[in-house]
Amino acid sequence: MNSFMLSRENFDKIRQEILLTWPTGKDLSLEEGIAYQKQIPPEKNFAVAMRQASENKETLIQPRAGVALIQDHIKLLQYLETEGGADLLPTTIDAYTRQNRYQEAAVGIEKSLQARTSLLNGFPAVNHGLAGCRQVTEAVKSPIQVRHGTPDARLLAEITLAGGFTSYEGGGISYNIPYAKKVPLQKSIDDWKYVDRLVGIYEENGVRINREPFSPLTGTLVPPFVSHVVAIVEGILALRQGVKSITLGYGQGGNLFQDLAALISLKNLAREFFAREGFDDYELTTVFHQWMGGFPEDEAKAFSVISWGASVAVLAGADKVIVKSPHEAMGIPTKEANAQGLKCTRQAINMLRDQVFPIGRKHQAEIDQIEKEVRCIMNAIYRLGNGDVEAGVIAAFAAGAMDVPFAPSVHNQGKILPMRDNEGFIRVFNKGNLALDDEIMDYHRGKLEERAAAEGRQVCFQMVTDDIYAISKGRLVGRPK
Amino acid sequence: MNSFMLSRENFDKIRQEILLTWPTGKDLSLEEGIAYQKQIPPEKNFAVAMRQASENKETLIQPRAGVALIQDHIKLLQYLETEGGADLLPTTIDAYTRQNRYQEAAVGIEKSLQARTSLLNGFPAVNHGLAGCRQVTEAVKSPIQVRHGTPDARLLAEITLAGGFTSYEGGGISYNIPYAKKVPLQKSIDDWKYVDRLVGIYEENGVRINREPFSPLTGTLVPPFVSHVVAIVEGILALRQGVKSITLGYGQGGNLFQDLAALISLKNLAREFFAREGFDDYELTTVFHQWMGGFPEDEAKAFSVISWGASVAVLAGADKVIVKSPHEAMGIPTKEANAQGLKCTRQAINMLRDQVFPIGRKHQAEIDQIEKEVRCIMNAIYRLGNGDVEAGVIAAFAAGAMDVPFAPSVHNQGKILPMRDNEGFIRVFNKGNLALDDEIMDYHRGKLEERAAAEGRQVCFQMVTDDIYAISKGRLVGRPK
Amino acid sequence: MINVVLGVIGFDCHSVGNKILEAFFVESGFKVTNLGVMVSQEEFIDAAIETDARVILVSSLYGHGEIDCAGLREKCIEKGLENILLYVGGNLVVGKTPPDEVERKFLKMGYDRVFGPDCELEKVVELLNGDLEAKKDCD
Amino acid sequence: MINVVLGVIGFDCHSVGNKILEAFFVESGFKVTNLGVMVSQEEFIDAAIETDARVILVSSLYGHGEIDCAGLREKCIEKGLENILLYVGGNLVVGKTPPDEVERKFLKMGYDRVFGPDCELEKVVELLNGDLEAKKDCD
Ligand code: B12
Ligand code: B12
Repeated sequence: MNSFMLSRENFDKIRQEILLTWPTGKDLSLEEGIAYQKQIPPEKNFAVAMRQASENKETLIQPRAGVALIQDHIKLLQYLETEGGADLLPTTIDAYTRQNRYQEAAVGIEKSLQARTSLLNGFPAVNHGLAGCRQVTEAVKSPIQVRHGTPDARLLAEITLAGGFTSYEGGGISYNIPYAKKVPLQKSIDDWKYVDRLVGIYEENGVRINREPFSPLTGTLVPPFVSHVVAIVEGILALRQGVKSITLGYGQGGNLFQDLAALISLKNLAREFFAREGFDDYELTTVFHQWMGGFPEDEAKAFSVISWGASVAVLAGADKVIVKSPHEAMGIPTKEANAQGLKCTRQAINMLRDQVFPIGRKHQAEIDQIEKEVRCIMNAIYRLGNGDVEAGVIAAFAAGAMDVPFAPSVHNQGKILPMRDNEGFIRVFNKGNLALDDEIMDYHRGKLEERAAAEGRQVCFQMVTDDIYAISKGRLVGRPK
Repeated sequence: MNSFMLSRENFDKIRQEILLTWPTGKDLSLEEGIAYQKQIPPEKNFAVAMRQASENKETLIQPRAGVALIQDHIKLLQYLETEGGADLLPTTIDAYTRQNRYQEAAVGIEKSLQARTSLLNGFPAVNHGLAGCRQVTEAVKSPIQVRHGTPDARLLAEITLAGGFTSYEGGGISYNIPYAKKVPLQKSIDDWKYVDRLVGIYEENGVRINREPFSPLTGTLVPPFVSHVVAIVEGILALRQGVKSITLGYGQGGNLFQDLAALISLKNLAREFFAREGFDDYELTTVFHQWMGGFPEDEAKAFSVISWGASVAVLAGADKVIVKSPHEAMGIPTKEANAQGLKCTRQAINMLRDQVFPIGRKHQAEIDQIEKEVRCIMNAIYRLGNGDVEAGVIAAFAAGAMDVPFAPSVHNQGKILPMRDNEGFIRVFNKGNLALDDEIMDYHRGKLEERAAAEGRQVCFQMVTDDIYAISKGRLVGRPK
Repeated sequence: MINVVLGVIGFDCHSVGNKILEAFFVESGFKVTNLGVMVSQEEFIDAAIETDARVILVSSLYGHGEIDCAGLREKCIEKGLENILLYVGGNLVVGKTPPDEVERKFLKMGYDRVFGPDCELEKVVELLNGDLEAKKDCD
Repeated sequence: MINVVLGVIGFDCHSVGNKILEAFFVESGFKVTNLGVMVSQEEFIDAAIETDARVILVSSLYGHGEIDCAGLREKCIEKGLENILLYVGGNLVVGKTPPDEVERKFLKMGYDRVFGPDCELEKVVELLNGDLEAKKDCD
């Protein structure tokens, strides 16, 4: 037990309140949940699957999927498992539940029953409660994870972990800044302490639950160092609460070499900072997200983006890849479209899994660059927090020393403006108040000037807009017409 | 005029005979053909397009397509141009015409009219004659090429070049060994001398026609050095007849690094041997073929193969890529499926075009390896031909010093057995009588032993079979189940 | 200058398109009140009244548009905004759906114009200027 | 040992599958006469007569199967091969076509079994052994 760990007393106090926020929480027993988890076979445990993938140098594939009604959700997951060949399953939670609007979710369930199709963009796990969750987790053969975007995910965690899910996505920063508007960072970090502690309690009772911070953030031109800082900080916060199985991620940027460098540096950096915090007893794995920004509408083009993401994931040696579908630009995919994304991904992975990417000098330089940037921000965080990463990260967001592009939260300054350089690497155009030193900014600026020269225009805001649309309009760098 | 050039006298003599082999040849005038070509605008000239692509470091995209009837063929090409966004157009010739079976082609046209759909696997250009070809070439905006597989392509060349096509695929080796059973190599090489000379005559009259040897050969586990040797020899044979615009190609092998090395070495090697033959006045460009072996049937998986091929093409800096469709495993694609292949390819190219692949030491070693192998075979060819590449290549095929895997021709020994190594590089398992020295074979053998060890089985013939099926079954290396 | 109110309705957090829309409408000469993401129907209406806006631009990306957008027209009328234009755009329903089907649904709810995620913003502004002109004549 | 004749019909040059089929049928215990690619109907029949084959395995990959394969059954009967089994497989028609449609076409032409490019060779041999057994009973 470290000094940051939420005490059992405080935990229990919060727990009592939390369980009362919706009727399905009322009778939950932690002991019964642990007992239930204990009889789940290891081949259905997410943490085991991730560890094995890492040991065997495999890249597992996982879709996103969730619909309003239990039976439909089960059919969907079974289809993705058998027809789609998914290694790992999700349960994506609807957006009302993510905002703790269980009443609205109830309306969504009702309307979905009437419409005979899902009017919710995910599975309202809290409304369906423990029994509903267990129906789902028992109906599938693969490890299954809760994927959401919930600033206050305490009740959801209580219900879904007792319900048999063995992995839980999110974190106090990554499920706030991109997903909320007004939730203070301290509030979401505190609420996620509870979630991590819950996982820690399961761990201490012999049940390993996998935790995965959500790295892609806004999915839009996020420079690797930005998402790496969030991943590392959330990793530390989780470790402090006794979490042992951590999957850190990275959302595809688009340039092969930057993406490789990002995934390689992520593991190095995490180990470095976890050690600095005194942690050495954990399982660290990685996840790569196929392109998280705007997709092309044309399905043939979407397949190309999917396949390219899969290729980079496996060349970079990610332990898992989150898969998009050819419907991405248009709407939540049908089960068929979702399975197509999985098949396309599987083919790419299998064609590339045996190919070893030799890391040359130029690649190493890009790895070094990302590491330098992350250390620069992390040092500012430690400085602002007087040595404590939690206080530091909150202060850093407030000061803009840490900043996520295009995020909706008012607690994020949003002054950083990212932009692609001439080869498509994501660089920083406007650093706002980001704690990046001059040497780093000179490097970025130099790279952006190369692009400006090639395009015969000044480095300008229009380039950012062009870059946002680029992939969906069929390019990487948003060149002028 | 070099000593290998077919004399005008001989050319004319052959021409007279050839034009009489089918009624549509009878009234052809070379002068009128040249005059017709001269009024084709440069933006429709294939040689110009290839040169510009190379200068601008672009990768152009071209589908395969051909149906029995003129109007349908035009509609197909226009669709691929507008909807598919093809940069370059093809006219794929049907298999009866390829074997000079114009009578059978006529039956195919007849039956296609009755069936209201194409029963031929291509456009029977000889039967449709000069007027038919001009209808086609005039109906499109892009440069257009004849793509076929014809050992004796003399009449086809006369008709299609006068008909306004500005590029002609094939060669005396590449359109014999993989496409015929009993045609002697000397015969097809002589017949292609005529074709190249015809192109040379157009050239001397101010009309540049692009020539493209067919490099993928059997499309099945062809090691780079094998197709490179054919490409280089056919390049020399074409240059000898006055051809100036040459596009050499390579069919995707599947391992990114071998494919990169192959495309890079191809240009170096061609320049080296062209210089050795005394040629320096030519335009050399490259074409990359997306995976030419058995495709997966599932369309989502096929998209993955297509996208991966496109990615490698652009990373390798090919000037053009030949595009497959999601229907590949099943049948000649509909125009929609063909356009989907193009769109998927375009997306990949545009996402990757700005990304510069740094060639590190390990990549260079693979380039060197291919160069060593090609020089080894080329030296044997020169030796066997007493210094002449034409006599040498015929002798080399006869002796098996040069050998194409899985080819149908009885004039090819077919003793070479290729196989993938542990990283998916195509190596030589059984060299038959191939003129590869021991050092090279030791290298290959060593690489194959690595795979055998990894799979816990001996290097064996079953691996070859497994590798043939691999991509279509969703992998690169055919591992045991 | 014409006042427009902009925002992403419901519990939708998609902020990227919202930022681009703001930039685009400002550049096109409108006075934009951008409420950002997660905007309730009431907030839209209050802002429209406060700024005397001629149009409300509603975004919904996350799929709950059908639920979140219903009733806005009625509430506008209730609050005396009889003449206000209601534009809605984004990924309005759950799942890939033919655009005309989506359009029908939202026209029926009382929206004046309905846009998919692929809409060209230049065209939107053109339509808006036309609609504003037409409204003027009605006034 | 049972004799089979194997080849790729018409002007079709696809030789890879042919080599694999030869290896597979040899391994499965048949005596295979492989005529290779570009085989005419007459060559198939002559070889079948010469080797006293019980089955002809016809491949067509290149799309002209419909034209090339028509009439083989009639010619077999003409030449006294009344009892021979005719198997055909590959990409039999031009264009992606539902397998049952292709099957119907070729059954009508007189082929006993029709296979797509995805057929499992183990299954083919199983079916063949069954068919040969059944034929024996008829003899
Ligand atoms: C990036 C992204 C995210 C990021 C958002 C980060 C952020 N804070 O902005 C993250 C990862 C956080 C995210 C989360 C979720 N997302 Co999301 N996301 C996307 C994605 C990939 C791109 C969106 C984007 O930024 N596009 C670029 C901008 C410029 O385009 P745009 O948003 O479409 O806006 C333009 C047009 O739509 C139009 N427009 C928009 N509004 C209006 C209004 C008017 C009046 C007019 C004229 C025009 C107009 O103009 C805009 C500018 O050009 C889309 C899919 C896609 N498009 O490829 C999915 C997508 C929108 N997301 C989706 C979903 C469901 C979610 C989640 C609910 C999770 C889930 N179940 O999968 C959560 C949302 C939770 C919540 N509370 O809202 C679905 C919506 C499904 C549907 N409608 O059927 C989509 C379509 C993906 C999919 N196919 O499943 N997402
Ligand atoms: C490699 C290839 C080539 C190579 C062939 C090299 C060679 N000499 O073998 C090259 C490039 C030369 C080539 C040329 C052409 N090809 Co090609 N080719 C292919 C490709 C990509 C793979 C074929 C292959 O080797 N597969 C691997 C082997 C192991 O599988 P297989 O051939 O299918 O054989 C197996 C099964 O079919 C089955 N089987 C086959 N016969 C039989 C018989 C029986 C009785 C049984 C039980 C089973 C059986 O068992 C075999 C072993 O598993 C296919 C598409 C694909 N499958 O992905 C196109 C394909 C066969 N080709 C096609 C065409 C049209 C051509 C061309 C006419 C050019 C053109 N218009 O595009 C020319 C042919 C010219 C000629 N005269 O024949 C089309 C046929 C279209 C159709 N039927 O509608 C295909 C399907 C591609 C396409 N979708 O357009 N081709």
